[in-house]
Amino acid sequence: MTGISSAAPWIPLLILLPLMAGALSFLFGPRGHRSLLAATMTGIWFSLIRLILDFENAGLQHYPIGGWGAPLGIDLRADGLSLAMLGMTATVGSFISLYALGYFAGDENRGIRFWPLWWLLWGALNAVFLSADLFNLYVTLELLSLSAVGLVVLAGDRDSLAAGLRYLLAALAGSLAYLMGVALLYGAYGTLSLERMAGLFRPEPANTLAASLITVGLMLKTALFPLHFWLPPAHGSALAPVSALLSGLVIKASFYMLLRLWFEVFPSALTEVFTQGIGSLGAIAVFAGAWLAFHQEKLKMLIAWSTVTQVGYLFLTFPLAAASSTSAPAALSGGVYLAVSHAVAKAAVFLAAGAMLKVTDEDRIDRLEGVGRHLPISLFAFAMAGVSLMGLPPSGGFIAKWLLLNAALSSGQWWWAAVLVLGGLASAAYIFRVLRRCFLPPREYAAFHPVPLVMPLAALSLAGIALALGLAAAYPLRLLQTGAPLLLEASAPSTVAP
Amino acid sequence: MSAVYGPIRQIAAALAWILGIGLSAAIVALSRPDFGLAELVEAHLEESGVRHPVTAVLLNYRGYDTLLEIAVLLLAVLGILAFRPPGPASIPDAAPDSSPVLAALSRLIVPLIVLAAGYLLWAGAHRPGGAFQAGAVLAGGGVLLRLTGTIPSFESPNAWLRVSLVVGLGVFLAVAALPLFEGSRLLEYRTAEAAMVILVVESALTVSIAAILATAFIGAAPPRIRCMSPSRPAHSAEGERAGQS
Amino acid sequence: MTFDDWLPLLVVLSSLITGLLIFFVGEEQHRTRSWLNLIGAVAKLVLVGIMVWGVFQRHRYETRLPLLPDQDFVLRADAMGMLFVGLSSVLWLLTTIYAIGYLEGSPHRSRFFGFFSLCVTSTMGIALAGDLITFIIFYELLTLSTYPLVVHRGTADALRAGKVYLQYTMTGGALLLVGVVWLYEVVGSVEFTERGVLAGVSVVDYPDLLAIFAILVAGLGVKTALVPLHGWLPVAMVAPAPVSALLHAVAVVKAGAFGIVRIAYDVYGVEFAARLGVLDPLSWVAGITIVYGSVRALTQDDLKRRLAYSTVSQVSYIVLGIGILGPLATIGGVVHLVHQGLMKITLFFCAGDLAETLGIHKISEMNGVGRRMPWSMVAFTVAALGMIGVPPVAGFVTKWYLGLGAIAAKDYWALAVLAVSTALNAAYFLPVLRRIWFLPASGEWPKRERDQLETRPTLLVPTLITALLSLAAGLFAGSWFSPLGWAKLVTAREYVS
Amino acid sequence: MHVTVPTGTLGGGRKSGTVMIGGGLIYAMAGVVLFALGFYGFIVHAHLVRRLIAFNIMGSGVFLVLVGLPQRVAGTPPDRVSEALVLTGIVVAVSATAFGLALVRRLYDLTGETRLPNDPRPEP
Repeated sequence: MTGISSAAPWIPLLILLPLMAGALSFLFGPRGHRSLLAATMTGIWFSLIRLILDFENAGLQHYPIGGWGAPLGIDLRADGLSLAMLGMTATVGSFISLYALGYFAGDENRGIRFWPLWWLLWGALNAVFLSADLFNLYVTLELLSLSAVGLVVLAGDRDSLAAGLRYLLAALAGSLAYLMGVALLYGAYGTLSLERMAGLFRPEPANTLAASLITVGLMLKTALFPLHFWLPPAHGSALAPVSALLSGLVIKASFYMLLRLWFEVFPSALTEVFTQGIGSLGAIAVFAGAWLAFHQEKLKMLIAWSTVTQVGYLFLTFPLAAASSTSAPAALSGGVYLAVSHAVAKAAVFLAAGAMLKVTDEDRIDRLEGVGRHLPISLFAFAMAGVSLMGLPPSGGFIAKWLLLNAALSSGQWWWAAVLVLGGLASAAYIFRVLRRCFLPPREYAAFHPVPLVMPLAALSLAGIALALGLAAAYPLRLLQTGAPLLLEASAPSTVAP
Repeated sequence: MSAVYGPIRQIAAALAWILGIGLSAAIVALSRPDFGLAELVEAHLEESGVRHPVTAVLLNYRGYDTLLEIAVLLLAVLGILAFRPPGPASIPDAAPDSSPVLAALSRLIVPLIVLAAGYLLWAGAHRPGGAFQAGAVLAGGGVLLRLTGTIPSFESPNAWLRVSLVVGLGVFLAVAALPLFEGSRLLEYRTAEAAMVILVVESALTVSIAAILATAFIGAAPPRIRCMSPSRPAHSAEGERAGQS
Repeated sequence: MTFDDWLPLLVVLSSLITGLLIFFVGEEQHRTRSWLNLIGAVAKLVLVGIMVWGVFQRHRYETRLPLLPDQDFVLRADAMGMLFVGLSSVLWLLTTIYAIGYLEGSPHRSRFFGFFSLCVTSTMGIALAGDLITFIIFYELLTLSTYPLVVHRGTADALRAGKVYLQYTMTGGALLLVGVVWLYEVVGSVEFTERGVLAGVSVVDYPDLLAIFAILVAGLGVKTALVPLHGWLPVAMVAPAPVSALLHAVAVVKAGAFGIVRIAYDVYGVEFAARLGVLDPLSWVAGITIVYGSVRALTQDDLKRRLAYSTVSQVSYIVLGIGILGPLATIGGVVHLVHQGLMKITLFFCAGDLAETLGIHKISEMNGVGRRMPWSMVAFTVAALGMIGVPPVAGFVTKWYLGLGAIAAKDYWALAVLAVSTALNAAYFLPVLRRIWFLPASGEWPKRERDQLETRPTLLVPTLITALLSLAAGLFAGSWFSPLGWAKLVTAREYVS
Repeated sequence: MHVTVPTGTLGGGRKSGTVMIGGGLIYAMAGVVLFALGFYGFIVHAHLVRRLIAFNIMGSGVFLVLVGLPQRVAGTPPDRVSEALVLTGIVVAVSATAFGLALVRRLYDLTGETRLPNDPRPEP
């Protein structure tokens, strides 16, 4: 395995800082949480940038915690994929934090409960993306799920409570399936380190069972059809900033683990049946999700269902990447880039919708006539982010679709190309269903509460980034492909499906 | 309803059987590791700072897991506090059972509980025991005192409670981060300091674990939920919806 | 990076920045908005002027930015692109002036002019795109930025039209995307090059390239309004007049036609395309569209709808020029990019004048309007005669070269198509002219005093200018700076001589 | 409360010759059974407390497998790592259960229901 064993503090700081912030914000409540936010965000960005620089110089970064090193200790590790995910988290997280400052301005009571949970969730995400240990990944996943559920029930009404419980049960079941798989693998190979496991893993039936348990558990957490039932209520009933980070970031963690495990640890177990099957589930999710999104009455439920479709897209990565060694790099870059652009765009959409809801108290789509006159910025952000969700240029979503289409056609799998293209049209249908209402002559709203400017601006900035990802894709993609064991592994013939 | 449901039951049963049989077959067929961590654990026990191997794994080799795990524990309480209805408790907090016998007994038993917890904590270094056991026992004492009404319920945790809830995570984070300042790695203790460091961490953890478990018990039940009249749910639900926007 | 490397980007940005600024201009600050618009348009005109002169000197302007690790975002100024860029930047200025007058007192003007500028931006990008991925980026951006203009009025009709418009154009865009990705898979990264990149490609990928060409043309054919993909065009007539003018004279239909030109000449290359045998089917489709559009135009009483069907027919002259092998036909097709633009925008301007000043929307209401609005109607007459192909108006030049090309290529059926469509053009324009000039006024129109103009100067002036331009394009066709001159230049660079 | 697994062998203490089945295997098998049972309960029950209990049964099953498998061969020394993992797992499960129970209780307070809304499953 290439790369260096790093002693630089950047990797652990990315995990310690948010956890520390969580403890402090709980300890001190509302007092000085702005300065805490400023300090922690600065720290995280500084560490991340330093880490990226180290990575560019030295490639893959290993960090043996406590100096023990795997297999006795736990290793942290940063490759291109981890960095992409960390960057995504930092970007989306920063703007959601700013948005939350405005969102909870009038609601101290929820604000003081939001921040500790959100900081721990941020820490959990960074921990997932940096961990190189199967059991440690389980702990980070639990940290993630519990903080996510805590944020869902923050709304406190019966809907969000029920949704939160549904989410909690699904997440717990998923974790146990994952842990059972890990238990089997540990029993078979006596190690928990990803890299050692990658070297040892053989696709014998027992190990394949373990891998499939792990996969099902993570599919449940990623909400891939038919295991998506928990997502729409949870993402639809939560508070706007929470929905944004659930749809944008949380589901990406388990998807990241699936990519990591299948294309680094279990590639030898990749079979045509599995990849085509999981791709078909994705395809169903794309169309069924779009259909349901189109028929929602409430704006946030529409967006939540749109997340189900986008998750479906993500899983097209598997058949495209496993099909041939030539299509693998394009497919994996495309899949990851889709995850990143969806995070940014979907967060922007939820934040914009949240602003509209807070201002007008209207959750029904057919009552949004001319909302643009009251909230031009939010509406504009919604539209811009919508472009990325439809996969139209110039946007990150388009670049991702371009790469995935390339992979599909270069591996001769035209049916996935069809899904990609038709799915884009389906998404356009439900997004324009919202946008077209805004050209109707404006109506007067019963309630009208002005919101702090930071809210629409945060949404707009994220939407702008979603579009910028479509014009400045060269650098992130190059970063993704340098020294990434995953992509290198995938482009080796070993992963060609039998 | 049941018509829809019927199949689910059979499918669940079938899946359970498949799962059970498949897994049993798997653990029999599973290849055996040509290497185990046991030797490694023993080999580095000297440097680990404790004599009990499990404690060594928990707080040194894989201390990072434990660090995240204490965060998970804290999350349970944060989550519970997240959906507690705002505003002061509607019903004055009455002790469920204030019989003098119970009160006297609890006053006698609590010191013993604390003593036992202290022993467990100290014992953890060389034999079964440690922060979690000690914390759990202490939490038991807390629950007892709550049930006898000796300690009141709370609306939102006061400063002292907050401190005891996060001290475990806080101290552990600080200890974990300290080596970074002298250029060594996260959670990398010098052998000499290890024992002391681990004791500090364990003590802080004990306090927090006790506080967290007890708070989870007390905090989950705001006083006003205690009695449950049929009319109540609807009414309180109304209040709830009004309460949140 | 020198100025030459940035010039193409600047040309695009000049309208993009204008548009973005306008979005943030308050609804009521009309003065500021108008100034921004005009400054932007003039700035673009200047930049384009520099670029045109440079390209004429075979000077090379190219902006190249990394888009993907193995793929650049390329904006390049070549003779072909200049034709489209020049047309758009001139007409943008005129249409802006026209729209400022036309929309006086109507709501959502910031939104309108913002998207209007984005629309022009995408047109510029399409014209300057140096490869297919860059082309697609702006092609789809055009779809998105024209939608708000189509539904601008916010009426039920407008929303329905917008829906139809999206259904057509987005499907087309999707097809185009598939075709382009497939092409990249077959021949690797494709950049537009004069005489075509595929000229050297062996015939191994023959069937693929055939299918790809079909997909690409189908995708582009939607915006070009090739029959049967033309359905959106007449429906989109609900948009305000300046939008119809821009959509149908410059931006959308021309983007499609221009795309087909690029594919045929700069990707496949005419010789290779001819070897593939894709040119004849293309010209047949064009021929059918020409006749069909004219026939449908005959029966329309709504003025703008008649003009729309006339557009369907006229734009296919460009495609026909591509389809017929040989430099003469190419000249005829390419030059029609400009000629049709000038004449058609004049006609739409006049339609707008009538609607704004006298509330006339139907042809049956136009009796004797020539006496009420002589200047506008003179402009209308010039453009209409041009459409029919009466010398010396620009339209004649087009048909002349197409005819010569058809003869040279021995495609006599194409000659017949030209004849039929000319007859039909006459059949649906001459009666209108007769109503205008020779029938007694019927409608009750607002009176006008002696010293007052027939309509607002902001509406009248652009109309007259475009009419004059379409006349001049015909009169001075011989000079190098005329559209014809450029078309000859382009053709000279596209054919191996 | 450390889980200390006896490593005595079923088939006599002979280290030489064929590999003896270790006691661990029994624990692992028991774990599998618990996991399957818990899974069944988790699916078929609508009552939220029952489902949380089922989750805990599944969890115990996983922990038994985790601690049992490494010692399924006679004479292997106790695997302290897996024991520590189980401890961590238990604490995580405890936290999740506490949170879940509190949620159930609050939901009951709001709706008077002990099951999720529109849940097709009847009470057994």
